[in-house]
Amino acid sequence: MRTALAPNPAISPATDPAMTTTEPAAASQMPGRATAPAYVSIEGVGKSYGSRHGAVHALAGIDLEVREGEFLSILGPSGCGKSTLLKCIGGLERVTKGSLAVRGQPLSGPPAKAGMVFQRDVLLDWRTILDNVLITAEFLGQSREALKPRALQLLQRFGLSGFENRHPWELSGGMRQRASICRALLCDPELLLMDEPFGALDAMTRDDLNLELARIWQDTRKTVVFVTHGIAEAIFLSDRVVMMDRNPGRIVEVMEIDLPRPRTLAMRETPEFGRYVAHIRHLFAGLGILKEG
Amino acid sequence: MRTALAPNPAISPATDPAMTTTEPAAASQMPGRATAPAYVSIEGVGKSYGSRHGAVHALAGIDLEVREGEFLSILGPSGCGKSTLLKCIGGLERVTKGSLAVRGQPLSGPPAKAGMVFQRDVLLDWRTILDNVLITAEFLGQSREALKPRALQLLQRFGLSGFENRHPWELSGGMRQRASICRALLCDPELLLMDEPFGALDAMTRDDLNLELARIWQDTRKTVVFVTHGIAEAIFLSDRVVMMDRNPGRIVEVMEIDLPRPRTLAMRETPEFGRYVAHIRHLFAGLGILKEG
Amino acid sequence: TAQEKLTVRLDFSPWGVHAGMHLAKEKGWFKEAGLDVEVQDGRGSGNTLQLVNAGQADVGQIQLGLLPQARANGAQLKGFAGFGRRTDLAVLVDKDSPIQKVSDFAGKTLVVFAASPWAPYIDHWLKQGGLDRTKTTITFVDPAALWGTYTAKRADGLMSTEPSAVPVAAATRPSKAILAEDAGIAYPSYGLVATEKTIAAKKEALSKLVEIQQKAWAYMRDGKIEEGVDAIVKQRPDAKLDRKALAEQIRLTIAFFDTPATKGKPIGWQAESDWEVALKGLEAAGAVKPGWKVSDYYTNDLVK
Amino acid sequence: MRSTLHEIASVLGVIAAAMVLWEIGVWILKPPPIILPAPSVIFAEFLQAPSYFLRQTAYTIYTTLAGFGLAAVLGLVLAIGIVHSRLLEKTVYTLLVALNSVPKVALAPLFVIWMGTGIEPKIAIALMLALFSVVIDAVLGLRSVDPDMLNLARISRASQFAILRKIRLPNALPSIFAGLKVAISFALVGAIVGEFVAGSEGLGFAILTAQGQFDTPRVFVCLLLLGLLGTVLFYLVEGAERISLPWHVSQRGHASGH
Amino acid sequence: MRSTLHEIASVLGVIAAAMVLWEIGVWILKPPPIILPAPSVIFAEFLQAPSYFLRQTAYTIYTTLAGFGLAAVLGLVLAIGIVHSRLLEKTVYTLLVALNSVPKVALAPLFVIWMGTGIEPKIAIALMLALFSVVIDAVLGLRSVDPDMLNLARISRASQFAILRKIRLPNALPSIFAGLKVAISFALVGAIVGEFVAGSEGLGFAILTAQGQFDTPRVFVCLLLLGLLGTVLFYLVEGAERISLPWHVSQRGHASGH
Ligand SMILES: Nc1ncnc2c1ncn2[C@@H]1O[C@H](COP(=O)(O)OP(=O)(O)OP(=O)(O)O)[C@@H](O)[C@H]1O
Ligand SMILES: Nc1ncnc2c1ncn2[C@@H]1O[C@H](COP(=O)(O)OP(=O)(O)OP(=O)(O)O)[C@@H](O)[C@H]1O
Ligand SMILES: [Mg+2]
Ligand SMILES: [Mg+2]
Repeated sequence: MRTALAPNPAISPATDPAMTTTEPAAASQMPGRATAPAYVSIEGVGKSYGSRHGAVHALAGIDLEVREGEFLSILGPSGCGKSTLLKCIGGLERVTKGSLAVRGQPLSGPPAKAGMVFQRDVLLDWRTILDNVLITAEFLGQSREALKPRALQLLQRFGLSGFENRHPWELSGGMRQRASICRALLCDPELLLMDEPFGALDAMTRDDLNLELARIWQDTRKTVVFVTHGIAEAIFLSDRVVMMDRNPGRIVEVMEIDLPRPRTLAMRETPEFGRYVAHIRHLFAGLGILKEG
Repeated sequence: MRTALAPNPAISPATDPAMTTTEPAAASQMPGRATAPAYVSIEGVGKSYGSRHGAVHALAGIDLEVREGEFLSILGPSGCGKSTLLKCIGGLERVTKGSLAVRGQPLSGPPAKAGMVFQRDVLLDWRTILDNVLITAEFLGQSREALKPRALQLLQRFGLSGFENRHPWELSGGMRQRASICRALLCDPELLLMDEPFGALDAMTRDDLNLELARIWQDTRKTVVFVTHGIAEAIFLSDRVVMMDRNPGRIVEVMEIDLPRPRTLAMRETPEFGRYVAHIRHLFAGLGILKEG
Repeated sequence: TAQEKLTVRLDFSPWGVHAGMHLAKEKGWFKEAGLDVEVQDGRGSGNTLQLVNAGQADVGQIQLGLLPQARANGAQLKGFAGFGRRTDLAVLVDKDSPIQKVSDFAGKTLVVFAASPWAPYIDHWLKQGGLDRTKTTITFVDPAALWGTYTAKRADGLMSTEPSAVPVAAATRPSKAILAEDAGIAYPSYGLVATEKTIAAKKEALSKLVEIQQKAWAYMRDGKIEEGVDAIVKQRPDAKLDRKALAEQIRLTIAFFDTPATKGKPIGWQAESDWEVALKGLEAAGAVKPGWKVSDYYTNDLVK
Repeated sequence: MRSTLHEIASVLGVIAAAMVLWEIGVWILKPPPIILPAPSVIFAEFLQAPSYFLRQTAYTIYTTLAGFGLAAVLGLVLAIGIVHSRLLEKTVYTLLVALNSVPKVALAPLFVIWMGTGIEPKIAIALMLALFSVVIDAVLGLRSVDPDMLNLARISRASQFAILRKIRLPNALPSIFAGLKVAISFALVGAIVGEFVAGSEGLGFAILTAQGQFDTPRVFVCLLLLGLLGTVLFYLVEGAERISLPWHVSQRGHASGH
Repeated sequence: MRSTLHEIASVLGVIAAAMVLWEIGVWILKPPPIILPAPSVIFAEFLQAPSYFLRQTAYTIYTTLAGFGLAAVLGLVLAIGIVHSRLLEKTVYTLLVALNSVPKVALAPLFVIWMGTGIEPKIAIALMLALFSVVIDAVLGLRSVDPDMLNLARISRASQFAILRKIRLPNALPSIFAGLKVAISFALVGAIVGEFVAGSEGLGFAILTAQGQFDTPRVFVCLLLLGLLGTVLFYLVEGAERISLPWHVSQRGHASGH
């Protein structure tokens, strides 16, 4: 079941007609990616958190397919349930409604070969940075020694050379976050779940890592679900962008990004790119999330 | 002593001549703000963290004045010492070299009437969100009851209505960060230190809060030192932008932002704004921090 | 030939009543008789009684007067030799105190430890002087604190036994003893106990043990108290014992050996009539129920 | 509320099950009652003089709670002092460690000699036994503060007292409660040790008297009452913990299961 | 290294200062030596038979360490079981609480009756006294895990065992060490209690013997040796903590002062 909500009628007339949103018809025009088998299928998923002060409906009626080898971004206002959705896909939170399947298997607990970057860098204070990265190997029962060169290489690629033997509290916020990305990448997961991995990074480093991530994805064709709050970042990296709104957390539109690959930072200055940005801004403005100053 | 390093010679020829960087001559052309008395004076400040693996020079040779009532942003790559500098200004870290003064008084411990938003939202798990915000009042010995309406109003302005009585772990990352901003604002500090306060926020909410912050600043003329990783955000909000580089952490340029106030989001689309962005990007590119893809 | 092993557990840490065992060891009399005797210090007669009953020691040297109550609660022990056949229970008071008899304790404070042989008799004894616990304060204190409390003069009297206590008190609070027998209390004192099973199974060895003890006590009674003192000090080199007190303890122990009913009988031999009186006293004090048989508590089979 | 009742029921269930196992064990192995009586015998013994046992229990509860209360207050005060003052850390802490290593059973006689045979030495012993774990755990808790939380307070120029009250103490509560849970158990033990050494009331005294009379069933009535009393007191502290710490992960995990 | 020596020197300094105060107090107040002897008297007493005292100390150390080691291992195993199994929490935890409320001084005679007068009952008593604080503190530590750390492990489908070894245990270490610090003290107390009840070696036995002779100075030699021994053992555990936990805030704060 390939799904997207119809664009919100209130804003849909403003949508640039060149934009491909995944209404079934539109999607079928792009056989290459669109027909890739579903890696994650989400049907009618809802998630409520109970508490003394009544329930919070973090997610309601989520229908979505993450296709194999696809780079999917999730955009949405703070508190709309992005992290919750990612945790549900990772089998870390139980859904209270609907069903989730990974490769056709109903989900009960975390799927195999998944990796996750958490919104808070969850570094272990008692381990050095290198050991924090290597813990993934330990958890997966792979050889620490064999993966050490890869870990060092990742740390270097993410600008952390020289900090391998330091402890997390000796690093800046952005450095901690980068270390946690290295950790998720170490064992080459098939399904990569990333919750605002570049949130604590400056624009410069961020661009850099966007390129790095795009390259890694290009080389390995992992299935990536990427939560971000950067519109440009989402467009730059993704095959599709999911837009969400809150109260309750729900999907308002799924948009295909039809830019050639490999992508360059310069593409961000192109009119197509600008149209995508404008579309998303317009959509959120229509939802009252974005105010024009 | 009003100071800025001369622009890095390697990149300075490329600088748009229309841009006002604070070379003494340029600064004196703008008597209004430039002659405001110094609120914070930083002279030759250095800060090293020792450890078993040798010292890290987080800051070296920092000379800077933060003028009274000014909105100053600090931009720089991850790990360049932005947080460290902010903590030094806040009297929370001892400098290992040079001297710091606030209103002419050498700094020994946190200055009076300062407020700070930390890079990690430091919410107290045992307090509700409202009580987390009110803790500032308690610390300053002001009446909780008297400040409760203000706290509720701040929470509402930052989109946290309905979550007053929840505990921090029931909030999303962005919501937590917003709560910690409310906390810093509660008692109307004269000197506001903000360490990437909008880091965990989506582009939409962020724009919103940029406007909110600009309005608050406009109304109260606090002295604000604002660490950010958003170039546009820095330009949009600031009177001056400080650009830093790392290894060791140092200032490479201080740039006056000469856009009219009050500012609107639309200004971000203007060519002047674009030139500021381009200048900064170019500067960092010249430092090898920013790669062009 | 292989020596027969026997474990003898004493009542407390070293004092004069242990002289018989230590002298025999020092002189090598056990070895001569083919016995390998291990002598352990104890933590009170009651504790030793429990351990012997549980099979953790073969023989206990304890106050035999505890047996009736122990048996009433299921212990299977018998006394097979009784040395201190006369009642030695006493209340210590200052040497120059005017106190002479029970009634003189009105308004006084007495300390005693809870597991003391005194315990069942306290009310009975007070009654002999027309007193009760409202008129005389009885405070229970751990053996370890008992002496300190008494010597610090937090109490007027200490309920104990004359042979053990009076010599020790001499150094810190010179005292005299008001004897319980003056108030009509009869209570068999130190002797040897074992389970009925052990008595049956190790009859030979136990007989030899009794014989050697008779020899040791007779030896000391006949003017060799100092050798008894030497033996204890040699056997317990680390205990820093006070020789003078030990000698006096031995002397007093021997002074309490005989009742009229045992005059001329061998050391260790117990008289049925003494036990009858003791049990009647215990019954009157409510410590044993009627229906007792004296033959349950002792045997003279091993005494030659 | 319902889950609390449930909790109590399950604790009682476990204790009851242990009793049944014990009873069966005694039937099969038939140890002499002077060594190990059956629960049924113990229970019968209790029913012979319930008011006597309950009176002794009440006295022991009083001593225990007095010692525990003092230990909690004094322990917290000491821990706060130790965390704030290098000098106190060096002196009080060291002396406390040394003092705690001296068994109270050995000190008790001195206590009696110094303080007499009233309730004071018993409370003092309960206090001393309970104090140590309160101090150690509170010190750990008070020290384990996220440095940024302290920065948060310092930027508002909060007084040391405010930092203590609003940051360090609430942050230390889980640890403090762990200390208190150990302390309540040891306060009870201390009260009994005190009653052993001197006095004429309380379960400790009742045990001693019964031991003196070789009345093992009666000893066991007291031991079981002690076990029961200790369990009740412990779960009262744990209840107080749950009410005070709904925010802590150890409690959150607890409530929802794993 | 230098700071460790410094630490040791300052601990010894405090103890020495306490002794001097005590000596002066005795000079002024002149209590009878049977109640409180002066340190000089106690020291002279020690010098009369140092080898005797050291022999008894060695025996007590052996018992203490055996009991402590067993308590540490068993306590950790129980805590792990309690944290992972609802059933064990209900049963073991409850019984442990009940058992810990029964004073070992009261149980000790039973232990001796069951296990004899050798070293076993002493180790058992040391174990039982030390066990409780290990379990309580380890349970707190093992439960106080950031939920996201567990998520980190779960996303890699780490086994329960790996989660325990790589997350829960290292995270619990500060708490476990607090428990061990209380435990080492109580293990020593337990060893002495055991020696009180039965046996013919160790400092507890030496105290009893000396008490039997009303030799208060000798009692105090033993008490002081116990205090010293307890202090040394405690600081050994604290040293192990410092070596194992350089990463923990409580230690970081400690190292740099406040
Ligand atoms: N407590 C500490 N101990 C040791 N080194 C530290 C400590 N805090 C920061 N550093 C080091 O100081 C340098 C600057 O850190 P800082 O946190 O100031 O960077 P930043 O500019 O805020 O980076 P980011 O944008 O990633 O937050 C880094 O190299 C970091 O490793
Ligand atoms: N553990 C929890 N208990 C109760 N409510 C929760 C919990 N976690 C999240 N929520 C609620 O669920 C909603 C969605 O939270 P979520 O973290 O998924 O948002 P998000 O989209 O990731 O936001 P952000 O961009 O700020 O990180 C929020 O309203 C939040 O208050
Ligand atoms: Mg989130
Ligand atoms: Mg920072």
